[in-house]
Amino acid sequence: MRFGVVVFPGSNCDADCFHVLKNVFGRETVYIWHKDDSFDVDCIVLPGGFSYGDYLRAGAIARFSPVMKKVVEFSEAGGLVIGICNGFQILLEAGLLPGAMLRNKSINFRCHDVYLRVENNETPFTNKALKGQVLKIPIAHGEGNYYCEPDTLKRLIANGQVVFRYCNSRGEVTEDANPNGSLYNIAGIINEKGNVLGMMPHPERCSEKILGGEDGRVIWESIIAYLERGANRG
Amino acid sequence: MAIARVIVELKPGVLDPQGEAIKNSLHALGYEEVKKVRVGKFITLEVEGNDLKEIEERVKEMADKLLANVVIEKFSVQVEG
Amino acid sequence: MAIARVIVELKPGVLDPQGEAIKNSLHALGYEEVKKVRVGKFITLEVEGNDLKEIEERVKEMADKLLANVVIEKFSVQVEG
Amino acid sequence: MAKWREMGLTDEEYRRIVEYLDREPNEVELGMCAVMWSEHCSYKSSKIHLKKLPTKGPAVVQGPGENAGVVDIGDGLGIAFKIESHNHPSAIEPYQGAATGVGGIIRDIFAMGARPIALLDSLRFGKLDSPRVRHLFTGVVAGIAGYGNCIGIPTVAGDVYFQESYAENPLVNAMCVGIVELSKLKKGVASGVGNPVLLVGATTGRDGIHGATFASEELSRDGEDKRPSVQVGDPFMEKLLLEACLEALEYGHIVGMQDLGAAGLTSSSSEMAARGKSGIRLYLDRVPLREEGMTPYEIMLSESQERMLLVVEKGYEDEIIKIFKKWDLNAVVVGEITAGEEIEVFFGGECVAKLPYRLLTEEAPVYDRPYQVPEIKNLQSVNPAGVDCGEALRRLLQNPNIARRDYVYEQYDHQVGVNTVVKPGYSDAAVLRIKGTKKGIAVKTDGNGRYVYFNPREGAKRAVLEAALNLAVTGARPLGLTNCLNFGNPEKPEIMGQFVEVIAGMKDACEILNIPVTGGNVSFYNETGEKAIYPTPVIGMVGLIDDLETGLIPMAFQTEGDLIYLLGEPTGELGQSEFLKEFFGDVLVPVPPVDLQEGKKIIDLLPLLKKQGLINSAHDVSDGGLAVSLCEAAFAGELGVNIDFITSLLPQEMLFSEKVGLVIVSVSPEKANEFEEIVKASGVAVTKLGRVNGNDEIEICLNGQRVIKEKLSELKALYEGGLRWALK
Ligand SMILES: Nc1ncnc2c1ncn2[C@@H]1O[C@H](COP(=O)(O)OP(=O)(O)O)[C@@H](O)[C@H]1O
Ligand SMILES: [Mg+2]
Repeated sequence: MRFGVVVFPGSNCDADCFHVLKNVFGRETVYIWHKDDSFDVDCIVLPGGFSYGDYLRAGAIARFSPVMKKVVEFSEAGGLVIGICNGFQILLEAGLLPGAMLRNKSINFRCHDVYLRVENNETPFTNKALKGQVLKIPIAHGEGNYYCEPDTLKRLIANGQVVFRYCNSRGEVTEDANPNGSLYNIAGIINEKGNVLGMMPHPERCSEKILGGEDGRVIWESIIAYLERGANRG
Repeated sequence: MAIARVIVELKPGVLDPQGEAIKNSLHALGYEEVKKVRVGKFITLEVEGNDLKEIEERVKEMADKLLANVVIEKFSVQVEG
Repeated sequence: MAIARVIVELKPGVLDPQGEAIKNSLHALGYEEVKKVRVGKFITLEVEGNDLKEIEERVKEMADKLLANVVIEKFSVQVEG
Repeated sequence: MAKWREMGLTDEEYRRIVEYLDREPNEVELGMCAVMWSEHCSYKSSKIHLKKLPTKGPAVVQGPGENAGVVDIGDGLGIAFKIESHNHPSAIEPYQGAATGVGGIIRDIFAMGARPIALLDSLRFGKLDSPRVRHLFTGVVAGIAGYGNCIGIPTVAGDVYFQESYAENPLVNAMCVGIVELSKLKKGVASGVGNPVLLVGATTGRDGIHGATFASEELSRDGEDKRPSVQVGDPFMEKLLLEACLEALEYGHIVGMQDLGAAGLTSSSSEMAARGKSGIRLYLDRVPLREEGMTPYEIMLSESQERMLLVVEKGYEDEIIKIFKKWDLNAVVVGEITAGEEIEVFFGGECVAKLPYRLLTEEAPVYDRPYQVPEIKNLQSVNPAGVDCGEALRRLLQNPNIARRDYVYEQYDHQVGVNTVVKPGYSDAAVLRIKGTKKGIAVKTDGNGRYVYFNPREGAKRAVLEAALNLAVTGARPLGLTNCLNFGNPEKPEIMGQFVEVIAGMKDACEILNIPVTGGNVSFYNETGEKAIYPTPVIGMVGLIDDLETGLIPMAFQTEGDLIYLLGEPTGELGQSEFLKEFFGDVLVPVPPVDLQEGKKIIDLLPLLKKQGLINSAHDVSDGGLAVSLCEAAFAGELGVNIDFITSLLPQEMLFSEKVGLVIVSVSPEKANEFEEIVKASGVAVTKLGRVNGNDEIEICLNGQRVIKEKLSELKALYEGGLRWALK
């Protein structure tokens, strides 16, 4: 089982994801340079950060990196792709996931813990979680205000594509618990096929006890369990 | 050399948090008459070439591909020699 | 009700990292003809009132105080009824 | 006006240049001299005083004089750290001023070969009731966030004060901390005749020309056209630059590296030349420019951001350039090392400047400016007995100088890098783990200018002791400090007097606490009109926790029933406390003495107590006094307190004096005896204050009399709302 962490110019959580997969979970992990047009991995991580400074719109320029063509092919072949924060934004810009990100409702960048409710635990990324489980995971973003057309939202809900929603510590999805104004308190969605996940919160930041929380582990553990079951390789 | 100006705006109906924030600040400064604020981008390109028609086509392509995200934004292009 | 449009642009000579990044990306997409990109803001205000002259004055004030950062930016205002 | 005066040189300084050269300098040369002889670059008013500070210690690997100081943390690793001011630019354009300040200090750290792992920011503004101050404050915070978040270095700690004296002249000091394998430490030296000199990173524009001289003048409101054009930060570019420089260092064959900060190419080339005792020849035609028609004068003085100068072993330049190209960056050989001692500048085939590096560096003037030690006179007394303690506590908790600072640090990505073990707001200092070891480092900035203004010497001691205690309460042992000395115009004897006294106080504190100074920065001319800011030495400190598993002390109360103790002797002076200001205004009453000896004992004691498992939490007493500190530890642990002890002080003095050097700790009841014995044996005064409760209640009784009884949740709401309300 091999993980690949894509490095775009301006990625800054690449090393963090790499560290967690390699040193915390002991999995073979490689960096994939944005100019690379081939790789041999089982799961791709599009990490957080500010690819190309996020200078036009978050993720807008990165989606044209040579590597993204291959990421699209990989995902079409069923390979697992997880985009975290900026990685999520890139997936949206690339059209691998529906919708777009707006500025946070508060305008400000926000970095703090949030609670997520697992809405769908039948995905490669959440199979180790319980449905309705509440996870405490930090966010750090200025543009995480998820938006899509009403029809798209309906479809997302109907298909179980909404994987995580912002909630309070008791698991209630409320307006107060929504840190950025996201539609339907959406914190993470998956594609129709179920192999591409985008989420704003950072599971790699809470996968070790010393950092004050381990709720992020369940996502990595789910991916590992899924891949261990010998599911298809992209 | 031609100058192309691209205006990128949020589609009507898409929430504009930045516009809201500006409106509130304007109210706080006493400009109560401002009822709505929308913030878009104004992108100026210097483009080589003489055929303004063709340039406009190309810039529209650029806007469609990169400069605007058509899920949430619309754009207009204007070119002058 | 009047519509005021404010264009805010960086003063010439002020570094525009956004513009640079967009230019490089356009080149990578094959739009080599683009020689320079500058990114500004396009702000649309809905303002109550009928006296366009006065509205223009007020909006200029707003731009000067809040909408533009006059240390590095310049602005222009256009009002229509 | 004579050309040199326009550039900020005095007639006497100009005369010395002519004498040294034995000819008149041309315009380019004069510009180079003027920036290098500016206060900002030459430290001409501060140099002789800075020499008095202790700079040596067992952990010091690199003291002052390099791009950053370095301390040894064992395992072959070092921590590089430095603080710098960006006050003037931030006063004019808060967002970009603060952003470029952050960018500048980051470059200093990776110039040493260190990977930046944390940022800190020390901020001073006027009072938030002024719209302009709110604009400055929110802009500065957004600028720091904008730069730090984008480049991906967590901003983990800092401090903020709002005092009238900073209304026109805010202070924005940024500190960066990096980690380096000591065997790979780099210095900013130029040597090896024939070695190529590379300029890498951003293109050179007209921005910031004469920024250094600008920083060496008072802010005047009509100085519009004299202002250097504002620099815009490009954190994306700097991220690439950072990665490319570290990759190039890893590849090897780099002789020296230095960032281009104030005075741009002029200072980086001459400082590198001076350190390596070499000459440098520069060909300006090769410098990648952003604007057309730039003159050699402009190119030599440009302060465009996100650039570095590298000296590379001859023959390896192509490989190094390849690395920068990989990161889509410019990298150009702009010159070479020569045998002489001169900086020679060529443009269009002509030599446009030729100056010995000595003239630009060690020959820069040094002044022993006249100074007058400020006298503390007209001390008054106040009678606080009439102030209701509950009311005082409620007001203090929401005072913007005390209230929770989450408005600030929630805008900062403080977790990127996955090292932040103690996040901002969770303790006095931030703690970062050192991956691959059991160790952690604690970092914090401190410096309350209000105390320094009323008593510069004691105020400086206070700043050092407070920073040290803020580290110690996390279990850390302080290793070294960097300082940013923000003052008014040094040509005024009373300002110079403040400076001299502050140095004396810092020296005392560093010596007694045994914490060496590894570097720093001086920012003079923080004045508008006739009004100088409070003299503000900001102390940035780094400490080590040997084993995070066993050595990390939390700030929060941990368990219901734990006993609460106070370490250190409370003395009750209300001088310059927030309480005094809140209820009596700007009156001069005695400030609490700074007991460095006792402070030292407490700093040594805390890690020891933790290792023996005798304390469960620790938090020092600072702004707002004992009552506020108790609340902070209670809020953090969501546990209440019942306090009841005997004191001869008035309740208001006991609870609201801001004497530095007091620490509250919580102790499991069964460990109380052992704890008390060890503390008493160490000679530290200790008072049992009360115990932690599980109710929603803050209750304080003194001498059997109840003086405060409040709901914890209500007080917490005030503490959490205070700063945001003040911004509304
Ligand atoms: N400007 C800032 N940036 C980041 N963190 C800050 C800033 N100001 C304060 N903090 C954090 O808020 C907490 C309280 O700070 P402060 O009141 O200065 O503590 P202390 O009184 O112990 O010196 C600390 O964790 C500190 O690092
Ligand atoms: Mg403290």
